[in-house]
Amino acid sequence: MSQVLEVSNLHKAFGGIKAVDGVSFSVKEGEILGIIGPNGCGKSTLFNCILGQLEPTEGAVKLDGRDITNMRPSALNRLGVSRTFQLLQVFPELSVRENLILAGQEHQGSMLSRLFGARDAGLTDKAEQMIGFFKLGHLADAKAGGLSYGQQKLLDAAMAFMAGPRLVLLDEPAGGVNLTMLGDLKERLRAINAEQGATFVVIEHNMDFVMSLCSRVIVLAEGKVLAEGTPAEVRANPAVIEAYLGH
Amino acid sequence: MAEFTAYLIAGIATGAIYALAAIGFTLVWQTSQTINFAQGEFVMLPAVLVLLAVKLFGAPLWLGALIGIFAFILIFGAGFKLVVVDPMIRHGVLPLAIATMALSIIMKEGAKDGFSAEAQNFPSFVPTSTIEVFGAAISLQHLTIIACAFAVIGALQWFVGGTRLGRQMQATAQNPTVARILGIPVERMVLLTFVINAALAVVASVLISPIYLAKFSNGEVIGLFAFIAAIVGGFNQVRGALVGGLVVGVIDSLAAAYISSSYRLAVPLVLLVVIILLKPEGLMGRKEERRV
Amino acid sequence: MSAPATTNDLSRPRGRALPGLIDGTLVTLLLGAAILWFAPVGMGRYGTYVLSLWLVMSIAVMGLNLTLGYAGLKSLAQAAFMGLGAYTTALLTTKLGVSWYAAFALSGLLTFAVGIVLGFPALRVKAHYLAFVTLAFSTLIWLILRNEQWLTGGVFGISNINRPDFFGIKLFGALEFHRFVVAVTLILAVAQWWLIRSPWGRAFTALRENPIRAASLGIDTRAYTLLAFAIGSAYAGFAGALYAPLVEFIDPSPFSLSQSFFLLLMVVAGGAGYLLGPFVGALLGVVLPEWLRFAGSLYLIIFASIVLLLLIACPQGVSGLLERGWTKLTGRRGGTR
Amino acid sequence: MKSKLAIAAMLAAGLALPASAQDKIKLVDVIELSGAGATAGTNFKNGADLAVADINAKGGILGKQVEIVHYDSQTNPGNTRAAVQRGIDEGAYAILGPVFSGPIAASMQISQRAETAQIVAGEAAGFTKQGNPYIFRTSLSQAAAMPKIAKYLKDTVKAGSVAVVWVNNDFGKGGRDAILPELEKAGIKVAVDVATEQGQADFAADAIKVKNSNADAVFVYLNEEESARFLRAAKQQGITKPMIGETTLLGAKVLELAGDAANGVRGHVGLSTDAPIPALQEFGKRYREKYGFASDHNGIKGYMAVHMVKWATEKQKKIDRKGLADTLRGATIKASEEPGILMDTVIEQNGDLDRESFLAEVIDGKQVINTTLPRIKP
Repeated sequence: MSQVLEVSNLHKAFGGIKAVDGVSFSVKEGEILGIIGPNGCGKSTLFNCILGQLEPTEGAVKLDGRDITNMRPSALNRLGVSRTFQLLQVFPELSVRENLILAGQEHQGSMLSRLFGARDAGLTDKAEQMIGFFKLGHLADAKAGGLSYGQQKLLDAAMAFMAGPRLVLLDEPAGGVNLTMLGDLKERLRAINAEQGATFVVIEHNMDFVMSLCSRVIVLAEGKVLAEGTPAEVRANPAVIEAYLGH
Repeated sequence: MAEFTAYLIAGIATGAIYALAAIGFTLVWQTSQTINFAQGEFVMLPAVLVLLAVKLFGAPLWLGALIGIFAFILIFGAGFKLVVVDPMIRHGVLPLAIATMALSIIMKEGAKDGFSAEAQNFPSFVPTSTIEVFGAAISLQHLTIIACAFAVIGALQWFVGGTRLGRQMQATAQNPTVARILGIPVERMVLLTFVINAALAVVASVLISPIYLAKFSNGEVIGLFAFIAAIVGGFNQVRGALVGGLVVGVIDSLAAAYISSSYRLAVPLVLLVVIILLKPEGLMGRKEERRV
Repeated sequence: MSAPATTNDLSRPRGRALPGLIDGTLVTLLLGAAILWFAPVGMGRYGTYVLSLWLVMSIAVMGLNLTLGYAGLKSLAQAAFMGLGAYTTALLTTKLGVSWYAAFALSGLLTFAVGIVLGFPALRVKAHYLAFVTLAFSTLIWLILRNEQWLTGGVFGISNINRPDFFGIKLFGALEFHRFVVAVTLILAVAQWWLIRSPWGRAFTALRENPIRAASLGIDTRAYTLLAFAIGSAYAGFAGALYAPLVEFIDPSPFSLSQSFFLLLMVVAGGAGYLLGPFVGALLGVVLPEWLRFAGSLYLIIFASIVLLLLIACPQGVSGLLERGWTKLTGRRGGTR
Repeated sequence: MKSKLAIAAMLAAGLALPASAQDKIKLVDVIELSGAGATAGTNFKNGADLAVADINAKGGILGKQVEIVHYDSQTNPGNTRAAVQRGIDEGAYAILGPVFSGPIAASMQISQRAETAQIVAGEAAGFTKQGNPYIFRTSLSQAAAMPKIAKYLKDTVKAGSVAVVWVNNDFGKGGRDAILPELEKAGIKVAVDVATEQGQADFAADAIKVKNSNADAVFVYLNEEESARFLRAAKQQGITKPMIGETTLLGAKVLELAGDAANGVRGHVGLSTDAPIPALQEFGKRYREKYGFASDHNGIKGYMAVHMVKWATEKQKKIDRKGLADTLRGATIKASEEPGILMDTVIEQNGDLDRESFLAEVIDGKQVINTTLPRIKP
């Protein structure tokens, strides 16, 4: 299997503080990679550096062998990289359907066709499909801001899949979601992984969620990779127990 | 050379005025991340209120000054914060910035209709005599303004860095959420900033008005130049106001001397654009990280 | 650390409940145009003139509404763009004898292009730098209009600007020209209505509400922001192209920085992010002073106080108030926060 | 949204005009009450109000009371046009104002089309040259005043070179464009030509520039506050050359604001409440009593404008709008016939005025008139 994402020797410093300190890893096609670590270990900063949200101090990021370091987030998305955010990021004033259409529209046609063409950019069917898939059917016309937290979280995830991405980076998808919905979410992610062959990188606090979803896990501590392996290997690693699981 | 010195000194004197007015921009920016488009009017109004108090109550000047200054700090320091900023800040910074535009019209037109459409003399607390510096004339009034601008910035830096209250205020400015967790009375700190801003406006007004005269429309010019000064110096640093003010003052003076005088006003504006292109955070400003 | 979402709450997009080609807004626009077509009959020249002036200002405010209300950008140069349009049209028609229609198109094109050139470097840095750059631009344009007397007539302005023909019909009279203004305004309003409900409009809303999330969904925030600003500026150019023949005289004063501020206040007063908001805002800014003539110069204080109170009580402006009232009245509730 | 319908209804109601009272003579004063011209406009408005009060106290014009309404032009051409149109639609007998030439240029066709006299306070040379028979001045135009200044500079001041300081608006630019050819004709060199901004607060650099030019005299053509600020800056920079001005520079407001710095200022004065004419002084006194500050020349213009209407109406013995303009055109109004005109005034065919003017000097903070200049065409 080929490498979808390669991160090599990534550094990010804020003033004197090294938030990410020489992280390297790679993600194979179709893999679900989990990244865990205690609060402030640099997980989110790492994501933001990969995704062009922050400028890395040093290091390189490659997508399918192509250098994407410092590429703008919107350009990156159009290459098939999608993401969610740690905090909820839906557009509260748009309906669920509009949110989904928005998430896919930039992958349809040209700027001009988006101005003069169909209002839904031909995405209504796809959006309905996604709404059904994430079990939001009864809420299609409701404003996203009025949904429950868990529903918004599902919508947030659904938006990340609208454009049929190659690589999806999920930042704490399980945070604040109740148990029933958590099961739903996991199941949906697995299904997409299996059906579309999409590759995932998941940052998560919820250990059970990560351990049961991911095929491989990386543990970060103080901006460095502490351990790497299957969930079982990581669970057994004494350094990890010391740094993180021990708490 | 003597000619150049004369322009330079005149520019520094003017620049100190802009600096004094620009400090408020940086203060309000730091606490509420908004631009106070009424800053020029904040500097215009205290002098007008003082004269109004003298006129209305027939009070002697010192009493009029007390009434006017007190009323101003109450209304435009505390009142501004409580009535305008507080209910609006939860809607984001854009409405607040626009609200200050509305406020500037109210202050300006209020001063015109409530006081006078004409310029008025404002008494100087400093002798109006001039002295020679390097062969150039400079008035004691201007020297006082320069001294005050430095003193105010120095005092603010000391206050923010060297006192408990000041550090609390700075913590609030940098991160209100964390400040609140640390037990800092955030609301009171923000209020304090606005009161300081109003008090500084009073200082600027009392020093500037004897030279510029008290007139309702003065805020437009002072506000524009102070705004340019704040951007050039760096919006997120109090000392940026001083540097920006002096730079803009000197450049303006030299532009009047050596560039077509009908395009004099264009020179500071071009400087502003160049700064934005080359060093957007301003000469003294801190670079702000892109946030996620 | 502030929340990642830009908490710009100035505006809420209108409910998008009606999916078809025709919606309430469009019907209102058409109906309004029909009313305004006949309204001035028996109103006298003054009333007609004020109505025309209102519509012309509405076009400029409509443009700024796109920039501010939909894309969340502060432009302090809308009046300057209007001046560019007005002077372009006045100079082309009076000095070169170009037809008004060509001049109108060129005014829009020029202001669009200048918007791109101006917005590009500013938006490269940060959205609020656009306010700084447009402030400088606004004053620079004003200086050029005033100083370059050989071209612009300087402080003495350009007088005797002709009104256009419409297929041979002369539009010299107040009523004829008013109807022409109504038609042009309707076309521009419908164009904006189309724009707002296209995917572009959705993207504008997205980048106002949360630019970072929008970018992560592939929305080229820089391009859309720039386009919103440039199109908004082009509307000011169009407004200027109508303003010149309406007043038949232009000088630099109506295109100064303070007028740009005034236009911003009109956007907010009417309701930023509402398609019909600009008409209400311009009504407050242009027609209200005429009603308040008895109050002398106090009307400015009254206008500014209205804006301030609206911002404190209902940042969505008059349109927001009306919508709130409508919601209360009908008991219907959208899924608002 | 139903609001649009409601708005249209409101519009129709709000913009419909009140029936004008036929028993009164209605004057509409379109004047700068806000914006850049607010100071001048306020003076003009006060002067006009004072005149109306005086006239009504004495029984009005032809037995009818005079009603005056003031519409703010906002110093904006578009709004001025609206206001003048409104005045015309309301059946104004005459339009008074505005002061600034931009607003005048934008609105004068309206009163021309309605064949209604518009009596303005502008001094710029241009607008009486367009062949509009309904426009009238209330003061000398710059084209009339500037030759007098040039002559004064040459004969009395004996200046070989002059620094010209002017404000870059229609007033200042017009004056500057009018005086430069006159200076050239008089053989006076322009040592430095300094443009300043309206509302400019700081004149230090300009004063240094003037000082360095080593001109024999300085001609200052600025609005009131700016004049005062410049005089103070000039004094600070130690400029000792004679300061020469036209009307504004020697105005009461400038003297009040400039204090010591105004002493020694000399020049030509078109209208002044300090002129050696009792009627003008009396007007100045009453104006100050009523409004609490001294009137500048615009206050006098407002007072005169209303009295021009009174004189012409009584002359034609009827209330005839078109006739008013016809009567005013080419008329000579003597103060002995109409005391309210304050000074003998000749109105030319194009609306320009000709009348006596003064040479004055500021001594101890007071304007002292030392010469009365005759009319241009005696």
